[in-house]
Amino acid sequence: MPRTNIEPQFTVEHLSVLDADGNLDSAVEPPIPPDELKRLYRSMVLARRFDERMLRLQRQGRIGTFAPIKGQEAAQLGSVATLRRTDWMVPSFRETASMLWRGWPMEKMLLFFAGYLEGGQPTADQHDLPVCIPVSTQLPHAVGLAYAAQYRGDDAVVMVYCGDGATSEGDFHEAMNFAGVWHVPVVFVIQNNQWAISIPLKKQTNSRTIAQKALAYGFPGIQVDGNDVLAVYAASQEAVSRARQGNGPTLVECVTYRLGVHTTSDDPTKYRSAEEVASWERKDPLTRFSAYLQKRGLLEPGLEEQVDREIAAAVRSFEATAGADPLTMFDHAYAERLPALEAQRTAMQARFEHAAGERPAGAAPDPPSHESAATGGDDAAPASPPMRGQRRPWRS
Amino acid sequence: MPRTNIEPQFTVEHLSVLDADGNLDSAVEPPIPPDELKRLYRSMVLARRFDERMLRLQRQGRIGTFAPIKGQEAAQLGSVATLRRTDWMVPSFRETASMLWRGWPMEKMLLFFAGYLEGGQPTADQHDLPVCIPVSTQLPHAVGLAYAAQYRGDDAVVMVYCGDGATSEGDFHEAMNFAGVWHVPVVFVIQNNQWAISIPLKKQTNSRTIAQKALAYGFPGIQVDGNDVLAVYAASQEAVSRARQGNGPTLVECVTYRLGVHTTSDDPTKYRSAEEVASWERKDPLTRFSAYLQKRGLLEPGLEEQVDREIAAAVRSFEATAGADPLTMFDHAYAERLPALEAQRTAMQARFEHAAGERPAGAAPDPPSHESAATGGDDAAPASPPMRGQRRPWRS
Amino acid sequence: MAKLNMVKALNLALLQEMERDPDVLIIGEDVGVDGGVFRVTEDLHRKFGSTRVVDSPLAEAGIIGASVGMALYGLKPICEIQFSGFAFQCFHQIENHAARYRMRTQGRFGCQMVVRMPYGGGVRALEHHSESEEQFYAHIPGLKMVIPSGPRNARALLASAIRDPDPVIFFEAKALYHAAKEDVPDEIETMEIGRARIDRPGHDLTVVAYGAMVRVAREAADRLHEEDGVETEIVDLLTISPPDRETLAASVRKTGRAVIVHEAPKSFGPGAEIATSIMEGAFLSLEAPILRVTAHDVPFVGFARERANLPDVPRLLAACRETLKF
Amino acid sequence: MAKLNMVKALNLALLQEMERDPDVLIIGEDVGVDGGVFRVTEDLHRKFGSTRVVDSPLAEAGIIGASVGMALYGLKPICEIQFSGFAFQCFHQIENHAARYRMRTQGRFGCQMVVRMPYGGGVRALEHHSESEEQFYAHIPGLKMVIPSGPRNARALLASAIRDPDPVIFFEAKALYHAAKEDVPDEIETMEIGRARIDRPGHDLTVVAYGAMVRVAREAADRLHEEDGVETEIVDLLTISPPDRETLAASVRKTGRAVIVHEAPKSFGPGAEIATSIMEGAFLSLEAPILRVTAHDVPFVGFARERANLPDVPRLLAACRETLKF
Ligand SMILES: Cc1ncc(C[n+]2csc(CCOP(=O)(O)OP(=O)(O)O)c2C)c(N)n1
Ligand SMILES: Cc1ncc(C[n+]2csc(CCOP(=O)(O)OP(=O)(O)O)c2C)c(N)n1
Ligand SMILES: [Mg+2]
Ligand SMILES: [Mg+2]
Repeated sequence: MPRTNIEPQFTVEHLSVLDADGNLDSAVEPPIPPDELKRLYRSMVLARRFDERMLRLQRQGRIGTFAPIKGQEAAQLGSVATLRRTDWMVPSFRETASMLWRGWPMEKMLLFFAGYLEGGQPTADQHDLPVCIPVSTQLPHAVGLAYAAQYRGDDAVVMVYCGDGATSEGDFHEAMNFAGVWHVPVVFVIQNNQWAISIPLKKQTNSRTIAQKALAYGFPGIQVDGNDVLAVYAASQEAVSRARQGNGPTLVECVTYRLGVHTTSDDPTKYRSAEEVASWERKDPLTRFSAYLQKRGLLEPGLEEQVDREIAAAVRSFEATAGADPLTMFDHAYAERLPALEAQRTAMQARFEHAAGERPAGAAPDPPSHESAATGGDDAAPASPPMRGQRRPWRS
Repeated sequence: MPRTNIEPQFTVEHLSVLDADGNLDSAVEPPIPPDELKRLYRSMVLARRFDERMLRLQRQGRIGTFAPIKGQEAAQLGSVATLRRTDWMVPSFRETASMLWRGWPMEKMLLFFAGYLEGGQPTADQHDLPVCIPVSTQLPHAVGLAYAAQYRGDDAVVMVYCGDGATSEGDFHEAMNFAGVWHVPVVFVIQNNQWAISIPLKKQTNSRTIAQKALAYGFPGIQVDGNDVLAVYAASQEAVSRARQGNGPTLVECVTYRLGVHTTSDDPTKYRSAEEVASWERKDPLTRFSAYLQKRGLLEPGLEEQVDREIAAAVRSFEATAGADPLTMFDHAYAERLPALEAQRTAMQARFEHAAGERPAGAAPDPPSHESAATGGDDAAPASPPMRGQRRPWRS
Repeated sequence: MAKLNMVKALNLALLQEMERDPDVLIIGEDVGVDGGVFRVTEDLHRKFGSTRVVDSPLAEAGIIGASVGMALYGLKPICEIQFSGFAFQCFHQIENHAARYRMRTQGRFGCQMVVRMPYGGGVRALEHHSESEEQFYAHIPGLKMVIPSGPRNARALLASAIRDPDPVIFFEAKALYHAAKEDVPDEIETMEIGRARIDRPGHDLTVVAYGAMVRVAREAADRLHEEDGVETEIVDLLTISPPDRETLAASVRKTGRAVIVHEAPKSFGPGAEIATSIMEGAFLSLEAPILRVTAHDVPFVGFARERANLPDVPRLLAACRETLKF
Repeated sequence: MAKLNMVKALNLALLQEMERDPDVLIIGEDVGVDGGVFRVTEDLHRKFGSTRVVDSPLAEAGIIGASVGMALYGLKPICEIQFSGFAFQCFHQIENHAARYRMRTQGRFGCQMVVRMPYGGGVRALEHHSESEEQFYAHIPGLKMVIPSGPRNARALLASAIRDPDPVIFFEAKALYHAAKEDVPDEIETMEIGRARIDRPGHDLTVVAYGAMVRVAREAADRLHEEDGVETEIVDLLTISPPDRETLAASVRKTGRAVIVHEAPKSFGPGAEIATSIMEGAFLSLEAPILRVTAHDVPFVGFARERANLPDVPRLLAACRETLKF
């Protein structure tokens, strides 16, 4: 048999549970307790409303650029909800919903997008990496975390997110391949939202699905309706338990859509049609899930108002945050402050003091973040010994 | 149907034509004219003998490190032979056989491995890139060449080589993905020789074949018996004509074996068994092909002696090459010699002249490549104006 | 002649060079329909179609690697890397290949290509969107490295970079994209790569700057003139590599004092080469140590602290005065 | 106490640190059964097994990226990049992440990891196998950069690097691997990162060197002593970043003259920072311009021309004499 097909053939599955009206295929309905269903829906609403609020804050100049998630709530929450607290969650830059689920406080996230490094600091017991901006670079970190968990004998699973565009980067490939070879407990959740800024999927890759990319690495890939929170949950749960049982990685492709702007600097009308957006608005994950919950009598009244109050409180506490103290920029470059940084810090401090001293008595000093002070020269140059040559002092 | 297989299923084919004894499956025998068959075999013998000769030259210190090809002659020649002269060939660092076929003179290749940049200079009409050492980095170049050919309306095809280990690099992935999206005329020939230095294929990737990696990019991949020159030829021909007809890229996985050292700095006994090597020696591509030619009455007597004479002549002409003139190092850093390089060149030249002048009269000057001269200081500093300050000259 | 900001001026250079030479093409993420995230390639897609203005997959090494291949074939790709902070993804293709192909093939092949990228601070950006990485390219033999300081020289230098037979890394200061407009002539203009400009002549002190820092230098020079009666000579480098050592040395041979200002961190930064080059070329004229006013030696500080990290007029002024007092 | 070459000395440091701390592990291409292409990890695989001495797939960004993840978890990976010429493949993981994670998370996470790589010339190697890229790492805040000059300090510095809570780039001069042997104590030895060594005291002239160039400096110093009666002080940097500015300045405050020697190309190279730092710290003591003896500003020249490109004793001697005559 000189020309033969290599067996077994490779297959990729597609999974969906809810149809667009919230009707259920009960054969694949994941067994989720009602309270968990309610919590999921609540989180979807919170994520949606918080996202909308952030957009307004950005438009008002109160925070900087960020990447809205509208439309991707099911993909994020259906997946992250299958993790334990002791598992690891590794986001890219568009996982507001997943981050909220994992316990990132909204104030912190606002701080982050307002340019404060404080907003990217996980708490000591939090097994989450912060927002990662260079596309795909977080994927090998997840593989390393999973390797380390296995190395230590911990039964933690790592879930890592990226987008459809991210699958084109070399780091995606290297991470997937390492995961396959090392057989580590990691779940790759790809939110295929059809666009990478202005690049549609068909210009991103010639493969029909993202899921089939897993075939190149010898582990399973599955495609799910990413606007169907139950399907995402079912596929993620399967992947997480596969990982936990020592059966290696999985790629979960969530087919979804970014309903809003790529980031607040983006104008999507330049590259896609209103009809396309409208067709996906009809598949809104919140609408579908709420229709399902409605049928099951699990919808809570007043949910929107509740979460809005929470959001309002977070925004208030964010806005009450003191200005950033520039001097702390020297604190975490290294575990210890190096002598050169100590010198640069001292010089900065002197500038502030000098600036404060120059002000007319009684005037309040600017907050350090608005310093416009001048003081003598720069830092780090060790003091020179007394002059040896002869030099003409300036304008002597 | 909530849980469905995505159709069509993905398949990967395996192709072989000759068995280990040179018997033929005539259903897939590519239609190669007898003269071409003879030329192929002659090239295989030449490549084998030249490789062996290089190994001896290296052991004698007459050339530096290189990567022998023994065992991979069929994979290289079966593929490269399907190109036209006007097509492009992009090697990695182990394509001696392909390079010889494309007309690289043996002297030049020896010069290259003796540390002379002159050995890496293709002629003006040669559509070949030189040896590329950083693994996989040549793959996107091939895609760019193919794009350019298409852009210009030329019907050239690009064939690019890499190894099994190379498939792990990010650049492999990015090149394959670009090729798929751009649908350019490029053929990726992967010589899966089972090892990347000491790393066996199963530690390199968890995928069963390299061929299936093409599924991730939406174009065909095929696996062939890489020690079967006719199978490699058949698969490559199919891929090259697909490319030429505008039907996009193909990945051809040649399953082969590196019978010798990784490079002349390597000791393969550290990581693989003599039995493994012996089992592959029984599949030697030359033996199989010569058995087939024997049956067809196409073996030429005295071939070894012929090619050995050619090789000997090339080695003589290599050894007659004049020493490297260091001053030429400034000539091709940029299209024009920048002022700073002109200054560095002048300083070097002054050092040589100074060194020559310092020798006792009558003594022959060292060749420039063995210079050990000293002359005043360094280069590039624009002349200072007359002293203004007062300074103590050294030891005044 | 039209009044253009830097975005429009760069766009004009691209348009005219593409009209002039069919081998020139553009490749990058979102350079097509979207016109680039900063709109520098706006409308070119409409004019030249998607084979000449190529929206690539999201992969920087692929962009540069494929462009190297195109250049080897004889095309003249202009690559856009969306932000300089993402160019380390393709740094190996730049260093291993774009910079070396001419040398490796002893002149048989060269990489006539431009790699454009926005760099620098001042736009309230997230991590990797405000850093200044010029030093990394300046140290690679085989490359040239250009940073314009205003619309007109940006346009002329970009045209020259596109025509340069060697690979040119072309940094565009984000803070200048929409800053001042300048008169930019309609007809094509080029400008020699490798030449610094005397942005303002003076005899008391030399300030070396480039990119967005030229504005800071100008403001400091104004204040030194007004408040201290000091005449500052501003050298606007324009080309980082190869640096115009003659102009630097000549200025300091005249003034005897120099301050260098850049957004990159100080240690092992571009200021070190500039300072050393000045010392080599004007040693006996130096009346004071050359000072560097730069970002601090710390990673990204967040834009809430950016002003305190990047050089500003007060800090530059203070350094100038310290130098003058020495 | 045993007489070891640098390969064996490094191997000893790895062995002892791995015995000491179960969180230390090794990852790289061919570091396992093969023991590394230079045999620095020889036998460790046998002692610690393949989960602690990890043969990775051929992918540098994967190696560094996965190691970052391991470090975030609390392990202490030691990565081997087979040659420094292949580290640009993972440069983004180093610059984007290893160097920044502590800052980004304000101390919550750090990357305690070492990235070892052989660098430099002198071994008749093909392209990408003999270059010197220290400058690229030295300019990245958040990293430390170490280059030992002999077996004993290599061993001690590697142990310190492994224990350092911050990421350390550790360059090993290939030319020194099998050069001189030294007495290396059996018990664990560490050495402070950030401190230069006075390799040889002198008062007429300072030569700053590191890695394989220290040998060149010593030979030149011997000849200056014998032939010119000049006493050269050799500063062996050992840590490139953060540089030991105090030791550099103190030496030149004494000698008044300095020559820097390194294998990296000159322009925007490490010598520029060293020179500038000396100028900042010893301006008024400087009797002559600081000279740099380096590779030329050209890409890889081929090993047939390597000797002419890299600094050697005659060239260093000439520069020293020029400085002394100034
Ligand atoms: C390495 C890198 N290159 C470019 C960018 C700029 N950029 C930010 S998001 C983005 C598109 C990402 O697309 P996708 O992966 O589909 O994620 P999505 O934005 O759709 O969530 C690009 C190009 C980046 N952040 N990192
Ligand atoms: C980017 C890069 N990393 C590492 C190396 C060192 N190296 C040279 S060849 C090789 C193994 C290559 O394996 P494979 O791709 O299977 O090709 P083969 O050597 O078997 O022909 C390695 C690791 C390199 N040349 N380039
Ligand atoms: Mg997307
Ligand atoms: Mg191989």
